[in-house]
Amino acid sequence: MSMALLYAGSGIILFSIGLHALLVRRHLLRKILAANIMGSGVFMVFIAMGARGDAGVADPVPQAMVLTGIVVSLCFTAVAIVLAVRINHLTGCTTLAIDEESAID
Amino acid sequence: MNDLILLAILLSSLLPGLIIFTLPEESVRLRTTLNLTGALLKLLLVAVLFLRVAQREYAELRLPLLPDMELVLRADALSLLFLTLSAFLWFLTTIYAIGYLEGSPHRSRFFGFFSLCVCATTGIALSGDMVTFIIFYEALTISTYPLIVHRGTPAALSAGRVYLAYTLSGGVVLFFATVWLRSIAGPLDFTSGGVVSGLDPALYGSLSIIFALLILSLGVKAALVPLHIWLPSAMVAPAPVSALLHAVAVVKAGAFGIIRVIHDIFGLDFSIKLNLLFPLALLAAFTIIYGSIRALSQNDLKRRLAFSTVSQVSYILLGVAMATPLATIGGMVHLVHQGVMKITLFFCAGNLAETLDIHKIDEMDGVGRRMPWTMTAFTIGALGMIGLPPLAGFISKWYLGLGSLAAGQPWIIVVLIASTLLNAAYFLPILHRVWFVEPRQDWPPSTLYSGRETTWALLAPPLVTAILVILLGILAHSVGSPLYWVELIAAREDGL
Amino acid sequence: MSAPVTMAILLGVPLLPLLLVGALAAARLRRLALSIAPFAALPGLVLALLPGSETAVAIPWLLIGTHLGVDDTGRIFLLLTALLWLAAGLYAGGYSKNSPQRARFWIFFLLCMSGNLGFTLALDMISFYLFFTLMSFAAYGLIIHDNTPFALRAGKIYLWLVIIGEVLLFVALLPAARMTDSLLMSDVTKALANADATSLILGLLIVALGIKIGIVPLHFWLPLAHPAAPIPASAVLSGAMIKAGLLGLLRLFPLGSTNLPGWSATLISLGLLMAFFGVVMGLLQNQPKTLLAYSSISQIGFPLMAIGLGLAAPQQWPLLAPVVGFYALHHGLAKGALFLGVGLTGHLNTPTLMRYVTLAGLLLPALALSGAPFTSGARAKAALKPFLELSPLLDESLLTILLGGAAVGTTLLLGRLLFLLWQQAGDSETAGTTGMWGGWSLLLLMVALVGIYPGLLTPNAPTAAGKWFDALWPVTGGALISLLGWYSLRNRGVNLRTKDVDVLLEALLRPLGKIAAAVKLPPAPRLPRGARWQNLPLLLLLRDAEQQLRQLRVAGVMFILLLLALLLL
Amino acid sequence: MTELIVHQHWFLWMTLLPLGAAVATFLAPRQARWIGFTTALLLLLCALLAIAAAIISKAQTITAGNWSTPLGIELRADGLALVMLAITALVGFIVSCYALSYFPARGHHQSRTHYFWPLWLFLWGGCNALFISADLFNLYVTLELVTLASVALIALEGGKAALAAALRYLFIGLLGSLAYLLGVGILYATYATVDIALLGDMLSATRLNHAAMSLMVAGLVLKSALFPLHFWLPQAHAKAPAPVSAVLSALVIKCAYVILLRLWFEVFPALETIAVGHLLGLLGSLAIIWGSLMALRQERLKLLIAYSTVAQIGYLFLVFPLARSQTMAAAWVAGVLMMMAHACGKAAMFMVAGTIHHTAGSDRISRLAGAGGPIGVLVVVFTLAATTIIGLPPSGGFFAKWLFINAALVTGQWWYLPIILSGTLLAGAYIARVLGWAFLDVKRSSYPVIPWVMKWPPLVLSVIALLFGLIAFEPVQIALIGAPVSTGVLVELRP
Repeated sequence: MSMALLYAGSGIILFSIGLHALLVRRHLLRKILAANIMGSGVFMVFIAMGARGDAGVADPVPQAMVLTGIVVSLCFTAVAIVLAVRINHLTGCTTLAIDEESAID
Repeated sequence: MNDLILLAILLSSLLPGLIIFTLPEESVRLRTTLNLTGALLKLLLVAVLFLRVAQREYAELRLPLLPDMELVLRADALSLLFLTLSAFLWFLTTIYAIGYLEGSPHRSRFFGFFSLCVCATTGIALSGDMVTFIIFYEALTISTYPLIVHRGTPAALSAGRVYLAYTLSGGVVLFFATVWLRSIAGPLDFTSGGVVSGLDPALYGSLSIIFALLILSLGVKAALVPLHIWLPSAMVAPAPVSALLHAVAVVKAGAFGIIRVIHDIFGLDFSIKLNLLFPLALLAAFTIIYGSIRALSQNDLKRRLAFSTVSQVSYILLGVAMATPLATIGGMVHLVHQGVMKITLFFCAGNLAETLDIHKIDEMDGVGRRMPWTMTAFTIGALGMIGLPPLAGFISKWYLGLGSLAAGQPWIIVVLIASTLLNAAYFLPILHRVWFVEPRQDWPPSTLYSGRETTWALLAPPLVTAILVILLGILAHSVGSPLYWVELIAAREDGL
Repeated sequence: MSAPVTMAILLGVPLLPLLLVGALAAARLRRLALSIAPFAALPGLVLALLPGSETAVAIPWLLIGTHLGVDDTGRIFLLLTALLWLAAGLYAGGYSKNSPQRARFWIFFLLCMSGNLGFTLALDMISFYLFFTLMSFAAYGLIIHDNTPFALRAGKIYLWLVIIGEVLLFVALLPAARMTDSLLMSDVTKALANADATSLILGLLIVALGIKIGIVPLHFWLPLAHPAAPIPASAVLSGAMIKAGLLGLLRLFPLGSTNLPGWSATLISLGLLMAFFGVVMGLLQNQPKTLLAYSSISQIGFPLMAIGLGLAAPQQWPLLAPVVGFYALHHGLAKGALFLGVGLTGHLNTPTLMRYVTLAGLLLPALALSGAPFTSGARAKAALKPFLELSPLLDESLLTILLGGAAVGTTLLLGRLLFLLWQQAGDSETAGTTGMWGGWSLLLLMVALVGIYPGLLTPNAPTAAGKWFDALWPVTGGALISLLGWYSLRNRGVNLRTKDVDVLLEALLRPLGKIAAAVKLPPAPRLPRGARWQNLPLLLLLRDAEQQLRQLRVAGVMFILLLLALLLL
Repeated sequence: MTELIVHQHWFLWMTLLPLGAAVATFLAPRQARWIGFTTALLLLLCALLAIAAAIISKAQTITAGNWSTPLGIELRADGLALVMLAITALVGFIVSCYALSYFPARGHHQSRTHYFWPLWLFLWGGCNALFISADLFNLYVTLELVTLASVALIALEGGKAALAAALRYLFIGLLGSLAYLLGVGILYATYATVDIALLGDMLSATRLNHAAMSLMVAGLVLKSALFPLHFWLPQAHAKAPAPVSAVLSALVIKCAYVILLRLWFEVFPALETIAVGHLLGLLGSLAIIWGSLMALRQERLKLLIAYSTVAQIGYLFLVFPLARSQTMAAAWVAGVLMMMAHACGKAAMFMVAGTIHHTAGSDRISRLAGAGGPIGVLVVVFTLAATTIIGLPPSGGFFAKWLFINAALVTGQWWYLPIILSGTLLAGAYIARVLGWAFLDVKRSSYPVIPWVMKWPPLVLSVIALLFGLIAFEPVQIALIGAPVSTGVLVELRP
């Protein structure tokens, strides 16, 4: 059980690290990576959930979920990278800065 | 089943309006036909309903809105009073507007919204409970705005803004007060004797607050001082709009609502028990005087008329607030009489503006020679406003006076006197100018082939209403006259 | 007569002039209408002379329930009114032939006529008030018809007094109507006899109607309005319309039913005051018509006094009422004749027979007014005399002397009138038309007739002729004085200047007007223009805040804060 | 016949059909337009049939891929799901019509046309799936589908601003959904199920559950752009093509909100959530005021509308504090009404803005000056749609506000009254600004003629938005089928 908690705990930590990076890092690639790290954190928590019940027999459901989750995050990463590349093509820079400074009206 | 007539009455102005929106600007004939058929049809339906209700046979129509909330259309004597007025005057005003806006832009838009307004007004007249009333009341607010800003000038737009600011705020307060009342008292059907009288005395405090909120919010449209600001500035609208909406529809909607609230929601006896009416009487009295005084100093004819409206509409409220049968009769009958008289005046003002481009009073010297018929109508309307017999205004005043004595509030007579004098002071000089002062420049001669002073479309409506002003007074006691009708209402409601 | 017929006739009397007004408005019918208009008062005359004493009819659908009719009081006033309007109409037919605003004059003339005739028929308060109003407002059009500054000023003052009178009458009628649920004036008088609000109502009535009658100090519009109006108009104004006020008193005062010494004293003293005030002021005038107006004020004092006597002795009223009526008739006819005559004085300096005819025509009503023997005036005075002892105020002998004095004054006044007319004959307009002569002679004839056979027109008129020298001395006295005066002043034109209450009032009101003008009302508050909204400081502040929020990391911080908040809650 | 209607699982078709069509349009871009349109038509039909079925029989559930819960995917069409399906179908159909001429078949924007249809149908399928899915993980997946599709749609415009907005939206979406997913995980750890109904029964008030709730709520709040986390919305909605912004504002936002609604009323009623409710209520109130004020000062129509969305979302979050024991139904129904009314109104408004942008080249409000003639009808549409935004009768917004105020009065939370009322007035103000421009009488260079599909479908939608209050009875009745609330809708205050 403590093992599970360890996993879960590290998962939470990964999540926080990812969150921090997602918010603080300006470079788009870093942001994307950060998002992935967050995802992995969550997935780790799920994996930890799997270690429930009686000895050794892992609960299949969380694993199914994690699989699905991985697929989803894969799609997201793909789209994000495409967008980032497009932005880079158009503006030459690798941040969202332009948009943030642009006036609302 | 035959209560669908209520729906038909609404549709008779809604559908033409909607169709007209889609019409191109050029198709004048079709548009005119639509307008007139709609107006005539409505008049017809209203007549049918009138006869039915005259035989104590009420029509009612209920549609579910939400769980335990309904849309209630009901035709009782009071609603018929307002309904007939607006239906009839709409017919005249439509004719007038067709003549007035000849060749001006955006006519489809104008007539579309015009019809929507009338639909809303009839809805107000027919609404059988507070929810329905609010629905149509707000609909009126919105559909009036385009008519006020119709000219599209900056002045018109800012007037429209003022109008919206006032009416929307009023509407919000009304909305809030109604929800509050609904959550205290349950369904708010208009039932004579009121629906709240049975409530726990612990609630009387909040009931008084709700009453005040309702009156104030409705008072915005009824142009109670100091909520009247929008009315004079809304005079930038074209004459037919000022005529129908600011002599009949909008201000009357407010007054009518107040009557409903006092008689059919709170109930006369209950309002007296909580003595809610005296403050209203005071406010109305103040408005009467204030409006007249302001009217004195206006040089723009329509603004003077607007201020006169401010003061005249409060006669209705004063009568209702005195809460004696006679006074109520006076007030309610003034609902009709004031409408007819004021619309006459606005028609004439419009004729001057349209035919001779006269807007200011000091331009009116001797115009009676150029436009005798128009000015005769104007004179009748003005004298009626002052309250001279045998014109309509006198009847209302007479009953108000009697009512104030019956209510043991003679001070109201002083108010009546003062307002009569003030009315004289701001109308008679106009009449003097019109008839007895030599014209400064000679007017452009009539361009009409017949040499008539102006087109029939512009001339007929004021003449009709002017004649009506006389008849309403002279035939006050004959069957079917507003007075007769109102006496029925009073007899029924207050066990007179 | 069957009811419908009666109704038709009773309605027809006031309606005919109105119909003619309508006809005048329509260009096509104007010529026809103008030719009929002078005779518009004939139906009234016919109705007045019809046999059969009391005709009344109720018309419930009209107004709030109307009652029209002719009773003994009404009949004599109807007679007078119809006669005067007929004469004036004939006269005006000629007079207004070549005036510019001819149609306008006739419209107001007819409106006023309708009001005045209807007024005498009205038996309920509403129609009473209605015709009173119609008459009063229409008269405005007649007064300012000439559009001279003088006329306009007169009209303005008149109009204000009318409106005030209207309002007060309205206020007086309201409680009256409230006391008795009927609108019939006969019922109201009964109720007034013993009501707590009586004195208030009576006071209001006296002021409201007093304005018409010209009770001092409400009289000041008369000397302005009568001269201002065209001659036929002023004839009816002071002949008939003043009497309307009188009729109002007769209709609404609780006469013959209760004893009100206080009010009686008031009326008597007012009457006396008017009698002398009118004379004195009149003597100071240079304008014949102004002078005549003042004479009207003084003359109307006597019937007012009579009413006062009646209030003191209800049981005597049945006898007194005809006297009042007769007085009104006599004065109306005579005064009307004089006014019309003024318009024909052009003939006084034409060395023809006409000159003497005119002079005679002016003398006859003058003598009648001053109560010379064998004239209507003498009969009226004689009829009044026996009732003087009823007065609660002064004792009979004193009153008799006072009346005598008033009579002397009147004679003097009329003497001065003739003098003025003679003097100004040169510059007054020239020969009158047949219409004018017709109207005038009609009235003269009537004056003579009423003097000789008082019962001819009015069945129950007082026939007591009185002792002839009682009537003679004041006249001769007055005549002598005036002759002396004339002789002494014949070769220097007297130019007197007078002020009346109106000047005083205007002086009082002027500062008020200034104050009213000075009061500036606050302008309506304006809302901020929508275009400017987005630059309100608050919104600019928000704009910057929004910019901050849009930073991804600020947003992230917000998100974490929210998360923490949720966790901690 | 009725048998057929009842026993068909229409809502299932409503998820499969668009997904299939998405693939089809992707494979056959030339036919994309008519395939898309037919699908939209069919979906509308299905929605009607589904409602008919629901009226006849009560809520229905099926499990896909015959695994039983917890392993299987359970789909459930309760009242809420049905009305959301219906409103989505309606708005979607109108938007599809509009898109037909907004994305022309040929021209240099052809590629946009080709990408729009698959993405849009994909999004539509995602929404429908989300509405009917009955377990938390499923909700996560469908939500992600929706987010992904919307990101792509935002980027459709292709400009850098659009791309940036899209990417930002993607990050936000990811953050939000991951937070949500974490919460799901925690719940699963304790109860070994993610089925909403089961959880609702088992759940007890523990710190851990509370933590899970916090994570999920926070994530969903972020996705539904509640103040102060609304920062991504205006750009995303304003930069996207008009039909897309319409869909985003009308539907996508609502997806996250619907999940929140389900969590609050079906999963977490056991928790002590009064304080959380107050927090959400506070943020909602701030959103109302903030959004309205920002809208008041916008120069561009689309931004104005977007900010008005921010304000309207604020109203939606008033549900949570106002839903107390006896006002449960009042608040819930108010929320649902608000969602539906806002969907219709906002979609219509965005389409108007799009048309103006399309024809006048810019969506500056001043472009409306003297809008007579060809774009007069646009003004009418805008006005009608605005009635529900302002909350004027007889629109749905009006009755929603009615219920809110009623609930606030009954639960004695009077401080929401000034918020709601002033929100109404502010809305009136910013709408009036637009109308003021529209009625200004200036000689203008005439517009190019507007294709009728860009005029009339929005008109229909706006008319529905206006009259929604009058026809609201049936939808509310349907929404109440199998709803987690049982009290009367209109509550009375008794001392």
